[in-house]
Amino acid sequence: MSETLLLAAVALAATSGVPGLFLRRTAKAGEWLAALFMLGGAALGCAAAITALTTDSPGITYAWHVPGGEFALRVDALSAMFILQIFVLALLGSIYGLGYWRQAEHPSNGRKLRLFYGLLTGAMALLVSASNTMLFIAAWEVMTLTAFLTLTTEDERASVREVGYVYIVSTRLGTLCLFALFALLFTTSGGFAFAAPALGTSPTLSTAIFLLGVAGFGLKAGVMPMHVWLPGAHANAPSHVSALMSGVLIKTGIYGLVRLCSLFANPPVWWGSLILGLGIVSGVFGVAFAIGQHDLKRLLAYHSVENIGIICIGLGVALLGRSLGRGELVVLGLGGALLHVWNHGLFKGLLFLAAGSVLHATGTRELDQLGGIAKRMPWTTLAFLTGAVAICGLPPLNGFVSELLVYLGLFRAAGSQARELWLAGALAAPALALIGALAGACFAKAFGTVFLGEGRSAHAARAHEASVLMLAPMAVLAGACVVIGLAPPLVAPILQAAVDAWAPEAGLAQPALHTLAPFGYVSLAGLALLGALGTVALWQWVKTRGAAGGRQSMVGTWDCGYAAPSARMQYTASSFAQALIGLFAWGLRPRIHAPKLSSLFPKPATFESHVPDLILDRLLVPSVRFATRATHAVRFMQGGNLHAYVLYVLLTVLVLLWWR
Amino acid sequence: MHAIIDPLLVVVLLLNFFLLGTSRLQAVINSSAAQGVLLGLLTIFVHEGITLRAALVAALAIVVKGLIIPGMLLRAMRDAAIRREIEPIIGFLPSLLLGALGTGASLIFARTLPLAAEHVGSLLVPASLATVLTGFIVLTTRRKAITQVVGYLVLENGIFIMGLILLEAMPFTVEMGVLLDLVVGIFVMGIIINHISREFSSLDTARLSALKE
Amino acid sequence: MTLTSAHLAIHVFAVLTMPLLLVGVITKTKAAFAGRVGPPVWQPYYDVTKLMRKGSVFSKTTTWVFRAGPVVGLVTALAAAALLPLGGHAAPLSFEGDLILFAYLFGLGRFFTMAAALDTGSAFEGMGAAREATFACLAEPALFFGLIVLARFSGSLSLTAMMGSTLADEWHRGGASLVLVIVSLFIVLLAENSRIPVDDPTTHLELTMIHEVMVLDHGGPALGLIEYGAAVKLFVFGALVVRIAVPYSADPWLAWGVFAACMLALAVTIGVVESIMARLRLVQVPVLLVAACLLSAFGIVLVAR
Amino acid sequence: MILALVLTPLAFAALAFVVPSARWRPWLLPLGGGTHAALAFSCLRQPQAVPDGAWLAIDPIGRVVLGFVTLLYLVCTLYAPGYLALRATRSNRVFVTSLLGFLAMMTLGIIAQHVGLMWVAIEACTLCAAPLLYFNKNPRSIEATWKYLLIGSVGIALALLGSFFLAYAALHGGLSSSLYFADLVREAPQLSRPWLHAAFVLLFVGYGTKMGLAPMHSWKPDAYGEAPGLVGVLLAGGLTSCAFLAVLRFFQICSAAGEADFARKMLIALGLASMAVAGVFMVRQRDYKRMLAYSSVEHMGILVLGIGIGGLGVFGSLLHLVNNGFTKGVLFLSAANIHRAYGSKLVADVSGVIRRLPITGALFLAGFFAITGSPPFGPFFSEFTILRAAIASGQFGVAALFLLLLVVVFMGMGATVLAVVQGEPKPGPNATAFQDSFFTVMPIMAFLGLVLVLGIYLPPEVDGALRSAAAFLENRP
Repeated sequence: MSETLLLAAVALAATSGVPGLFLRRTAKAGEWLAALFMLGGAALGCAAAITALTTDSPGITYAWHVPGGEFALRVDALSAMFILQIFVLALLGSIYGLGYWRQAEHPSNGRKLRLFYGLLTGAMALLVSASNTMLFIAAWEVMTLTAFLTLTTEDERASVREVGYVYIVSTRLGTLCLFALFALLFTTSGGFAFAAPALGTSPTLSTAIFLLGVAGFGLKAGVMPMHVWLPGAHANAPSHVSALMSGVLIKTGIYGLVRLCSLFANPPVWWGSLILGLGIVSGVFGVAFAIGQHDLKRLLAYHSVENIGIICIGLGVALLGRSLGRGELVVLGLGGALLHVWNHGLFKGLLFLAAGSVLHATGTRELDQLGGIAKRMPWTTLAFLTGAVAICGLPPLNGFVSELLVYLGLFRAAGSQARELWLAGALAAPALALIGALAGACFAKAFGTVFLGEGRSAHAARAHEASVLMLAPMAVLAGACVVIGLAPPLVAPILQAAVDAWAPEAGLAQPALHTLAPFGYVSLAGLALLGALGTVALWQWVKTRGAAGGRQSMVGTWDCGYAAPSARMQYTASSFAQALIGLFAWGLRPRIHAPKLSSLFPKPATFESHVPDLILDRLLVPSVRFATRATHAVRFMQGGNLHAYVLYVLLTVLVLLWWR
Repeated sequence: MHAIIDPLLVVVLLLNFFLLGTSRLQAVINSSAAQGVLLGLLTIFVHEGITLRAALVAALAIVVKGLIIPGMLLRAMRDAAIRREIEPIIGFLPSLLLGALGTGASLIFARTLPLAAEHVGSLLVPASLATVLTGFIVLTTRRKAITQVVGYLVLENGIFIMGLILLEAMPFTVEMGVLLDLVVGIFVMGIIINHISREFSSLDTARLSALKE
Repeated sequence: MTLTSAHLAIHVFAVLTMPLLLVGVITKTKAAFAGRVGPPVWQPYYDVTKLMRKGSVFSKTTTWVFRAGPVVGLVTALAAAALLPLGGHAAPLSFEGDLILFAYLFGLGRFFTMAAALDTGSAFEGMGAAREATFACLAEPALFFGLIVLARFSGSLSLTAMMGSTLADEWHRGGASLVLVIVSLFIVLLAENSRIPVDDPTTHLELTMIHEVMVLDHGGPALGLIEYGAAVKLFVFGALVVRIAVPYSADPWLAWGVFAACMLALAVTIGVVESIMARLRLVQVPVLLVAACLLSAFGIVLVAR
Repeated sequence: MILALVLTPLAFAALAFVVPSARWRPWLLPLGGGTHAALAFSCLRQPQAVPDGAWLAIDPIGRVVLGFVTLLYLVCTLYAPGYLALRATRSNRVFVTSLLGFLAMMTLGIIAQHVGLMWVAIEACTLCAAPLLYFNKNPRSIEATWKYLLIGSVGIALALLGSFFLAYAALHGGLSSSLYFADLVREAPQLSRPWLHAAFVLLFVGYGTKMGLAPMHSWKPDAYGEAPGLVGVLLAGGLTSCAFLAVLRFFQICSAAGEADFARKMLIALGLASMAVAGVFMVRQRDYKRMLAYSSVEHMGILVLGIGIGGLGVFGSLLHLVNNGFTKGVLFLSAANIHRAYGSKLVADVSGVIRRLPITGALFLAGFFAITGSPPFGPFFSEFTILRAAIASGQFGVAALFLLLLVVVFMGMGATVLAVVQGEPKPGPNATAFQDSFFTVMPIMAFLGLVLVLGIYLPPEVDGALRSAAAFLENRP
């Protein structure tokens, strides 16, 4: 039932851009039809997911005439979680696009964008419900390619082409890892279903399967150090595509990893440790790199790396729990990871949409060009603030709930006697605290520089509030952040179902989620906090503005006696980050171009600092350049000399004759 | 049987050396033609008793390899107005040495291959391989396009010697097809050589190196 | 039931009234060290009351975020106080995992304080916010390392259980770890509450300040809220350190007295530290905080060994 | 009936030679191609037994290759009239005649059941292709033709020597030495091993030169770079397939003789070498047509690699033969359109094809994704099957190298293709007014459609034919 619904949803979503192709370039109907199709698709998709959450389905199978192929779908609770998220974000992005990427403003690429956007959505939904590995990889690659094509919507810009290339190459690397993974899985399990390797499989092969999965899915998810494509891609795509990519596309990597791990009933302890370690590295360095960014969307992109890190920490805890027979760790770790998948989709989608509104209104993503937008775009500001508080994991919003689950898992691990567990907990919990504090710093910086203070340039002065079509999706996302944050018991059954679906056949006894997680108290505390905030705020409002003798006067900002302050003298994003960058300089390797001041009255000088991506800009690009130069060394082989060519033939004969 | 064949084969080998050592184009072409005629003769002697088929193959080989192809090459040479092979890539003496080395290697290699009783001790296989190698040496060291065609021809001659052993194995039509292909091939090469000399006003293949990485 | 209610009432009373007293005691101690009489210990109460009565002056640059800062700062501190058991008595709100909420509430307060500072568009306040953010990043892991030690000892993830009557036994089992944790948390306390040697709350040079420079533009009731909020925060951290150091809970009523006395002693200690130490150079603060992290991390190693 | 497959195109060739109108002559191509396809498919409908001593027959493997080649040729000829109309200044008499002759000889090469006959046919193919390469009649194309002809002839000569060695192996084994493939396979165990080994080396190198396996591939970038796009397709898809078929047949003999391991070793070595060489030369490739040539080298490598891996790899390889051929059709023909429009083959002069020629650009990009093994296109399944075979047979090193080289190739090819397709169109010095039109785009779409169909739905008939061909090759009943 749910599979049939899903197929219909996929079909609708995937074809949402098609009607527009048959309309004139300037026709408005195409975009509205696309959104309408997407609405239908999303409704069906959500229905499919909800059906799957409530009833257990055996899945459907159609014959598919390709080698090894079988059109086998099964929507279990795990898939359902991802499907819900995919369709909700895709629909909201599609509505947002009506205002953000209007056909009238982008006649040359609007239709193309919507076509591939729809296909991308369909492919993602298909892949998270595929139960045949061939179907999975086919959907996976369609997703990858359509993501590339949506990402390079503005391919006339050189920067877009560059990140497009980095994206397509890294994603191909990941796909090839998956090729190997599924080939191995086929060899060891004897089929194309997602099935565990047969009993006698050597541990080396299982390890190879796992590592290939980490590499292949990790590349898609953007786990550090495999994140190289992510910052540029998210920064340069149209914002609702960034929201979709960051919100759900990278989560397909997490889905793959979770699905793959679900096959192994007894993973070695180091698997969980590896995932946990990668999670810590991604989390800490993701946010550290984010602090160093000047580009609002690039900053958000690095936060995706960070949040993927948090998700991996949760998954790592779950794997450790499974290896060491600790059911409660599985529930808390995986529950936290999966809820964070949702939450990150919600608040990161919200943040990208809000950032898109800023970009749309001001024409720049450069933090130090912005400022004071709050007065011009109050609703966008509120949306961004909600997203910022949520992404920092602060109560009473949704980010806190999922991080709380992960923390509970980590603290329980830290209390254990097993060395792997207490070490993991004792390392990861403070790391997560560090991540949270750094994220707070980063979003204080981003929110403060973009929305608060005075405008720093003409760009900022141009800002105007976004249209309703753009605000409405943001409102929905912000609402979802608040609802999950204040009423986590609502999502508990969904999480419980998904966690149960993760267990292999002979699973380990797992306590129920609601006995482990204090969702009711979180809800209570959140509501109490909001109530108290409201009360004090009301008091303050009455005090300053009300009739009871409240007085207030408006003056300029106190500038410690300096006579002529200008907007340019505000603390910039770079200055805000400077001290933190200094603390992490050993890992970030920032590039600082400081002027040399030589005389008592130096000439005007500029100071510049930026944090290039360590892996991409400092490691991969130089080494690829080196390898390319190395290939030039063998170019003489094809030097146009016929004699040499004939000689090659002769030598080949001789070598092969000798070799036989 | 060896009594007739082996001396003829020795002549073929000597022609190989002559080819490698001379710089005059006409001599090169002529010696390849002579080789062709010798091969035709060999066809007759290689088997006991002269069959109609062997005679026909021999006649055709002599006509094709000894007359038609050299004729085409000589004409191409006249059209392009060239006489000599300029200094080859590795020099005449080194090419001779290489040829000797190749011939020696062929003798050794042929010994590792088991032969049917009637061919044991015959020079057929080593001569074939040596001639093939000579063809390769000419192809890889000579600069003129025409000389390279001769190299190819010598290569084909070497293969033809191998084919002599198998005269019965190859159906007549196939044998004819092979020869026809050879003629057409050389003909097409001739046309191209003609164009090369027109477009590049030289037959030096060193000039043909615009296409490279 | 009534007994519990009575303890709760005392808890609420202590949280509402005691914080400002601590500030007064610190000031008095410092004055004593300087050989001055100093303002009375009740002076902070007068100050805050007076501020609440005054009118407000806002910068034209600011938005509602600026006004939200003090409110959130105070409310989060109070909420954290509601999670923390005082003197071994159960906190008003307690559940498995409340320690994380406890830590993150301060994060929320800090976020809004920083945002309010940035809202003024002043370079000085931006600078203060940047420093606050930087040092918080290092203080946070130290706090968590300490909490892990306590959680491991008690086998519970709720502050009330962690700080309950069992704490006294834990001194026998792992006193060394607890000492390390106390030192570490004390450093965190100094850093989080902008005390010497991390920050100097009484300096007059904006360039060297952290917390005070962030609130330069606040005045009147808003400043009152901030002062009060800061005092509550100090109280909360103080209560945390005091409880670990003196885990007395033999007699519930006496425990309140011990608690109050210890809090005052802590205030005196802070005053002494502030009097005898100089403020560290800003670049050395991270070293101090990393040292705090390492101390409590070492604490974990000692218990888990 | 079978003979008609060869004679019909020959008759059309003769007709083309005598038809005086240069305007109508090109239409003989689709006509000839269509007739040939119709004839071929009527022959192919049922698998036929190979009669003893038949010169011409369609065995299971020939069935696959013939069906593929005739389809490839047909779609190519649909492109020809449009293309030749654009090049009306040149005489197309020789071109059209050779093209039809080429078809005849390819067909002969596929259905020949005798070692010698097959050799004659493939050599004739080589010769027919020379005038096709030489169509542009400029110094570069002369050079390319000369290199092609000479290296091709040397290679094919080695193949002849190899054929003689094989015959001697039979003779020495005391066999009748009939040189029919069926006989050789049947009597393979008695073949003399040293001769068989030497013969296989020579045949593999010889026909490998025709296929364009590294390091005998050197003619390929020059020839494909200078040839008209449509000839590129026929060389890269047609001629190479015939040569591959030859390699397959001799591999079959080897494996029937119990010497499969010996042959596999070489197939894997040259297969990987081809992929490596292609990868190296594709990186920073400045000429997008030469890039396609290296891609062809790469895929020839994949073909022999699949055979070398064995097991499922044989099936994968045969499937890849078809997939690769059709995809090359997409790439070469769209590259030809790009070349027409920009008047340059250099990446430096060409950009923004997607804006200048929207359909061609999209097709070129799709072709790139297809050839690099992205679903939902056919090559994905064939490449994956080959990988699966490598892993299933425990050849992990080979599998790892295979994947690594695929990445290198993807990086090289991707950079070039994306540079050409994306961005703003440059006003090049030689740009023409060429625009996408029905005749220049429709055949490419047809190719892409075929590739897509093979990736979404492999018709059971095709699947069956491929499976029986694989079984036939491995001498399984």
